[in-house]
Amino acid sequence: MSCAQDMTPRRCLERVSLMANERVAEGVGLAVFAAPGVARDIRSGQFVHLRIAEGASFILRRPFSVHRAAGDRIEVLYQVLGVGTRALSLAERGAEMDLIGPLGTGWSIPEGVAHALLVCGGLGAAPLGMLAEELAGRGVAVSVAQGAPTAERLVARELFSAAARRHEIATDDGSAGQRGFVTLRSEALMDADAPDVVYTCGPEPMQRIVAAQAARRGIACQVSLERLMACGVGACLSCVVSTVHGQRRACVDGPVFDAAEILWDRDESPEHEG
Amino acid sequence: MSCAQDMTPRRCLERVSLMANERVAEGVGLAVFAAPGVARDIRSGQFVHLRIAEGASFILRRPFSVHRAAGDRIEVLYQVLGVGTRALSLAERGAEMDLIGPLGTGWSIPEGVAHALLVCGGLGAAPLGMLAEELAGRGVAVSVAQGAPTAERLVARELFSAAARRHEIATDDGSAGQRGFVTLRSEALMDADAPDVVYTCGPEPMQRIVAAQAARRGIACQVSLERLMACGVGACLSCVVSTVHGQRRACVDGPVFDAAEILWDRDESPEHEG
Amino acid sequence: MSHDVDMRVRIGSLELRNPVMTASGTFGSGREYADFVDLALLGAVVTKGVGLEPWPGNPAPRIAETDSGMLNSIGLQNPGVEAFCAADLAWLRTQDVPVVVNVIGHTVAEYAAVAARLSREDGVDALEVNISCPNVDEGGMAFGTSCAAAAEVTRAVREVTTLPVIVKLSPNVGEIAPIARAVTDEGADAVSLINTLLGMAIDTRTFRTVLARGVGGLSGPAIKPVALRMVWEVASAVAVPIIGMGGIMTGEDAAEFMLAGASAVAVGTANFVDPTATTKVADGLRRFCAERGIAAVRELTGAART
Amino acid sequence: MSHDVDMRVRIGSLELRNPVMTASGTFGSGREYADFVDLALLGAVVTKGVGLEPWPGNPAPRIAETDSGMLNSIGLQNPGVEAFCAADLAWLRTQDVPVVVNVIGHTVAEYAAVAARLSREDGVDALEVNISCPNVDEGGMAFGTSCAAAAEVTRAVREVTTLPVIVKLSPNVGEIAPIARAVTDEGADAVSLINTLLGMAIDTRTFRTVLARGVGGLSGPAIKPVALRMVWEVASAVAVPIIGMGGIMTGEDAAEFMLAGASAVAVGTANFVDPTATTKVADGLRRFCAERGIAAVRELTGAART
Ligand SMILES: Cc1cc2nc3c(=O)[nH]c(=O)nc-3n(C[C@H](O)[C@H](O)[C@H](O)COP(=O)(O)OP(=O)(O)OC[C@H]3O[C@@H](n4cnc5c(N)ncnc54)[C@H](O)[C@@H]3O)c2cc1C
Ligand SMILES: Cc1cc2nc3c(=O)[nH]c(=O)nc-3n(C[C@H](O)[C@H](O)[C@H](O)COP(=O)(O)OP(=O)(O)OC[C@H]3O[C@@H](n4cnc5c(N)ncnc54)[C@H](O)[C@@H]3O)c2cc1C
Ligand SMILES: Cc1cc2nc3c(=O)[nH]c(=O)nc-3n(C[C@H](O)[C@H](O)[C@H](O)COP(=O)(O)O)c2cc1C
Ligand SMILES: Cc1cc2nc3c(=O)[nH]c(=O)nc-3n(C[C@H](O)[C@H](O)[C@H](O)COP(=O)(O)O)c2cc1C
Ligand code: FES
Ligand code: FES
Repeated sequence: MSCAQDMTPRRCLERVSLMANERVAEGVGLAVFAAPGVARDIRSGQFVHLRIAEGASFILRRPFSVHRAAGDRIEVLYQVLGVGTRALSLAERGAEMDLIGPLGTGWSIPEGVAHALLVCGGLGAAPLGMLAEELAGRGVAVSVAQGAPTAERLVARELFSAAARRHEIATDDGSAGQRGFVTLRSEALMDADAPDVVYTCGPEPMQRIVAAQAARRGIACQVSLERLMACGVGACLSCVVSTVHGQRRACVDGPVFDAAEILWDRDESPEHEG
Repeated sequence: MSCAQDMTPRRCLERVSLMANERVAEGVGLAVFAAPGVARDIRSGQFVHLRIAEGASFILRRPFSVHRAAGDRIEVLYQVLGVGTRALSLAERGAEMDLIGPLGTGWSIPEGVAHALLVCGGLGAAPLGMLAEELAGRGVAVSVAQGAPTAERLVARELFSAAARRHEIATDDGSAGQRGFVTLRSEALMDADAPDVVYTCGPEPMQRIVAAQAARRGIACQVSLERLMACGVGACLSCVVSTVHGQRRACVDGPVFDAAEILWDRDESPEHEG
Repeated sequence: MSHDVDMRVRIGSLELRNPVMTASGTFGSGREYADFVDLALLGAVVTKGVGLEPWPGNPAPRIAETDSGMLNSIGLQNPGVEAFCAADLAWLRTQDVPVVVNVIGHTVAEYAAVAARLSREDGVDALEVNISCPNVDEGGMAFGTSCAAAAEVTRAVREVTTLPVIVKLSPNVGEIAPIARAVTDEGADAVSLINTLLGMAIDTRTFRTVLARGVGGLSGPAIKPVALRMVWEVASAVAVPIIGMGGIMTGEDAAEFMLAGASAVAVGTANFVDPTATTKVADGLRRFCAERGIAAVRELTGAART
Repeated sequence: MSHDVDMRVRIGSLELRNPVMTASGTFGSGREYADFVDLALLGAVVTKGVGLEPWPGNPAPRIAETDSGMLNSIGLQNPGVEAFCAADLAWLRTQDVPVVVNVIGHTVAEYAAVAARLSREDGVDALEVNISCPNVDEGGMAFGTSCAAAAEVTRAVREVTTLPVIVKLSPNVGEIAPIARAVTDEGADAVSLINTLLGMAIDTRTFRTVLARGVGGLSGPAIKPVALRMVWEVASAVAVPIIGMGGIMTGEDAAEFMLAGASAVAVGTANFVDPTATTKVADGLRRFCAERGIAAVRELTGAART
């Protein structure tokens, strides 16, 4: 680990080993890494940049939010999409990898928040895990609106149920919770709970709707955006997000942004399906 | 397995699984594969073209002689040199790979052979294993001259000792057998035993000397040459050997050649160290 | 395959069963792979380069492995057109597959002579004029890197044959579109691209180039992005069909080339990785279409947008 | 390290502690990597491209992964030379490392203006004139693919600065040696190569190019063979030092480039793979020499033979 300890959280390159790796939902795995450096310093909403395989024909790292951190361990909740996440899903206990972290801005918890609403779609649940526990630990009332295509693809249900006072679910096919989009539940919860702040992560079109719902009610809203990333540390300018302040880098100026700053639809986010 | 059985040995692409893989000498491993198709058809001196890893940054197959074949299994004796053999050395029991085989000409055993001399240097022992057992099984008197840098790098000692009437060893440092080159032993054995045929495999300069020793005595000599190979099936012309008949392909016209046909020193063999 | 996909494509007057051909020099004359591949399942077999007289090729080592690719400097070793007709072509004629012969020459006159000779034979369905081999000093790439020379070779071949003429282009140029225009202006029925990129590797143990000749041609997945870009550029420059190649390993790769503008594709280095690569690519391409409800594979050609 | 290896190399009047530099655009201004790398261990930091005014760069997506490589179409996003001097350069001045600024322009006059402006600043040790970016429509590669334009830019920069001038060459040319000669004839003190190869990738789900701009620049191990070949060609064409780059991941890769003719090397894409790549390459190169009893790393330069 080439991580200096002379100042507050610096990013380090940390050799980590896989302690557990299991399927937790349809096409979703949970990887637990022994990563003492990052586990100590990470804040909710930050991410790590993981090198899944050496000697493979794919060379770039993959960014993953830290879902939870406890002791010297971090948990990563990942969806199996392409060559990298497939390789991760096949990695076995004891496998060694390395990662860079903690990276990015993380969620900010404004002073005096009494009630927070977390809105997640699909794997958007990943970066909201630590936040839910942290808010609950601070005595903030937490509501969660969670969406997924079907019940089998809901993740982190127990975590949210334990941390939240209200945990409402929407699925596209109605196999759990309300049938329909999670934005129906988020809107209802904004009206019901009048939260001080809304945190959201998920497909960008969903985040945009949630941001608009919050804006209409004058509620502060933070979004977490995904971009293709090469360096993860602010050097390569591959991960830009169009904002009212110009092009910002999702890896260092984000991934968490104040929703009011985002110029939606200027960029293509990686989930787009044309 | 896409191997047709309508005619005598066709080459097939066979999915194989690793049954055992262990270090047997310094820098040398022995891999045992369940490979029923190849195990059935292989003849001594032939080789297989192994795809060690999928998704790796190296893409070509690696050629390996079949050291022994028994039942549905084949044994490959390999020296750890570069990225491919390193990956092979890390593969665990149960790993799946695929190979093409049986490939190449194999050793030929002339009618009426009573006494054969096998001369091997280093991993040149690999393709001579099956041959030694086959000759012994046919009642041919077998002598083996075996060389290596040190005792720790001698391979297949037991196999040769069991199959051969005489098994003489030379090591560069004298840590086993005579100190010096194996070509001292091969010359002595040619004179002592007057073999009908000499089979040799090892570094090309050594094979050349052995071929000359045999030629001077009028003894038939077969050599097994290594070349860099892409296709392994005769299509790409990367593996050419300069012979009195022109350029021949080591993968289909060889790797075993009549020593008298070889134009030595026209080509660079892959072991060259400049 | 549940959906039925029309896999036929046309390259000039040549109708292919499916768009998957072999790349010259990587499949011998087809015979070498006959244990692994039912040739009747291929769009066409493209032979290795055939010259007027035998060519000896380059000294060994002739290949080197590189990350996601390989270098070769085979140097167009071949037995000459007479031996080719007597052996390889005679065998290929017995097979149920269109045959494209890759034509090489040291001079324009040699290209024409080989083309003329082949045009008199049965069982040759098209000629691929190779003006892009980076592995020989005279002949080969020199003809493919200038518009004038490329045009001259094409004209000379066109004059002596009525077979479809495919000209194989070199990627070792600043701009490939002008070369493509130059050869189609002279009557090329199609262009194929890319041949290999000039590259080299050095053995850090010996301080010598890995290839005896020094430089060689880079092929395999490493070059796919360059090949796709060139197919895309040529597709917007000429109207004739394009045969795309460079690093194709899967049906999806083939689809990428067709989307970029190719009407057919060729599989090269992948044969060395998997001797059944050609038919796997063809199957994969069919599946690609079937899964998307695409009725005819030719609909893919040029369908990509920025 | 048991043996002591003299790692110093000279690029014109510039003396470097060791031959390992950063490749422009892949290391920010060095600050972004300061958590991982002690900059004092590097030969030099080469900054991202700096223009006269701010450049917005290209729309996203700006990168795509390919086999053993990646495509980028960042498009030279930069805040302009004034902001660069005020922020990045001010910070870099406080660091114990030579600074090379990568200079870009839409016009010859802009290149000259940026060069002149930077020459008035403390803490700039050399200029790298980028005539080879494939990711912008005007400026960039257009200057690097014709001898006349390359010469003109070099001359204009040469006239306004006494700093060492390094010209960064494009691989997207038929022959690179003439371009190298053209810029050294105009007084370039060194050349650096290669910039990225033009490539593209297509998303087979969406039928759209992965990069918003369509094409982009290919970098990483995939292009190393092409880069080595071009360094080899340029080394036999010009007498000035060469800074070699393209896919360097390890000290051995760096040694390959030096053996092919480079006096120094730059590490680009590898930084993304491993943020400590630069120092690992420098350590590896030192070890490479030590293990072979090579007293000075500069002995490697041009030592390869066929
Ligand atoms: C800050 C951040 C946090 C993330 N957190 C999580 C998480 O906690 N759990 C999770 O499952 N996923 C997360 N993602 C998305 C995750 O990085 C991608 O799913 C993953 O990189 C896909 O890799 P692949 O090799 O399987 O896919 P491929 O499609 O084979 O990857 C090809 C290239 O595209 C990039 N890429 C592909 N999809 C995405 C994407 N959606 N976002 C960014 N890059 C992408 C890859 O990194 C790679 O460079 C996060 C992304 C970002 C930017
Ligand atoms: C017919 C034949 C039979 C062989 N039998 C054996 C055997 O039984 N046991 C054994 O240990 N080795 C054998 N070899 C050599 C073996 O193929 C190489 O050691 C192996 O390919 C090295 O791969 P690598 O990835 O570790 O080395 P790398 O140097 O990383 O390989 C790079 C490239 O060079 C090729 N290469 C490197 N060294 C050799 C070599 N000596 N011969 C041929 N190609 C080489 C590789 O195949 C690959 O294409 C045989 C070679 C041939 C041609
Ligand atoms: C070993 C080898 C030999 C080749 N020989 C020829 C040839 O004789 N004629 C030709 O036009 N192209 C030849 N090529 C180029 C291929 O046909 C093809 O254009 C190139 O390899 C790119 O495709 P790939 O990446 O799928 O291999 C050869 C390529 C290789 C690897
Ligand atoms: C993301 C990215 C941005 C780049 N930006 C620049 C640039 O601003 N100026 C420049 O001269 N080269 C730029 N390059 C090219 C690199 O400096 C280098 O020439 C090329 O990437 C090859 O080296 P590599 O394979 O080690 O990355 C960039 C490359 C990448 C990958
Ligand atoms: S990923 Fe490189 S700047 Fe964000
Ligand atoms: S390896 Fe291809 S012909 Fe021998």
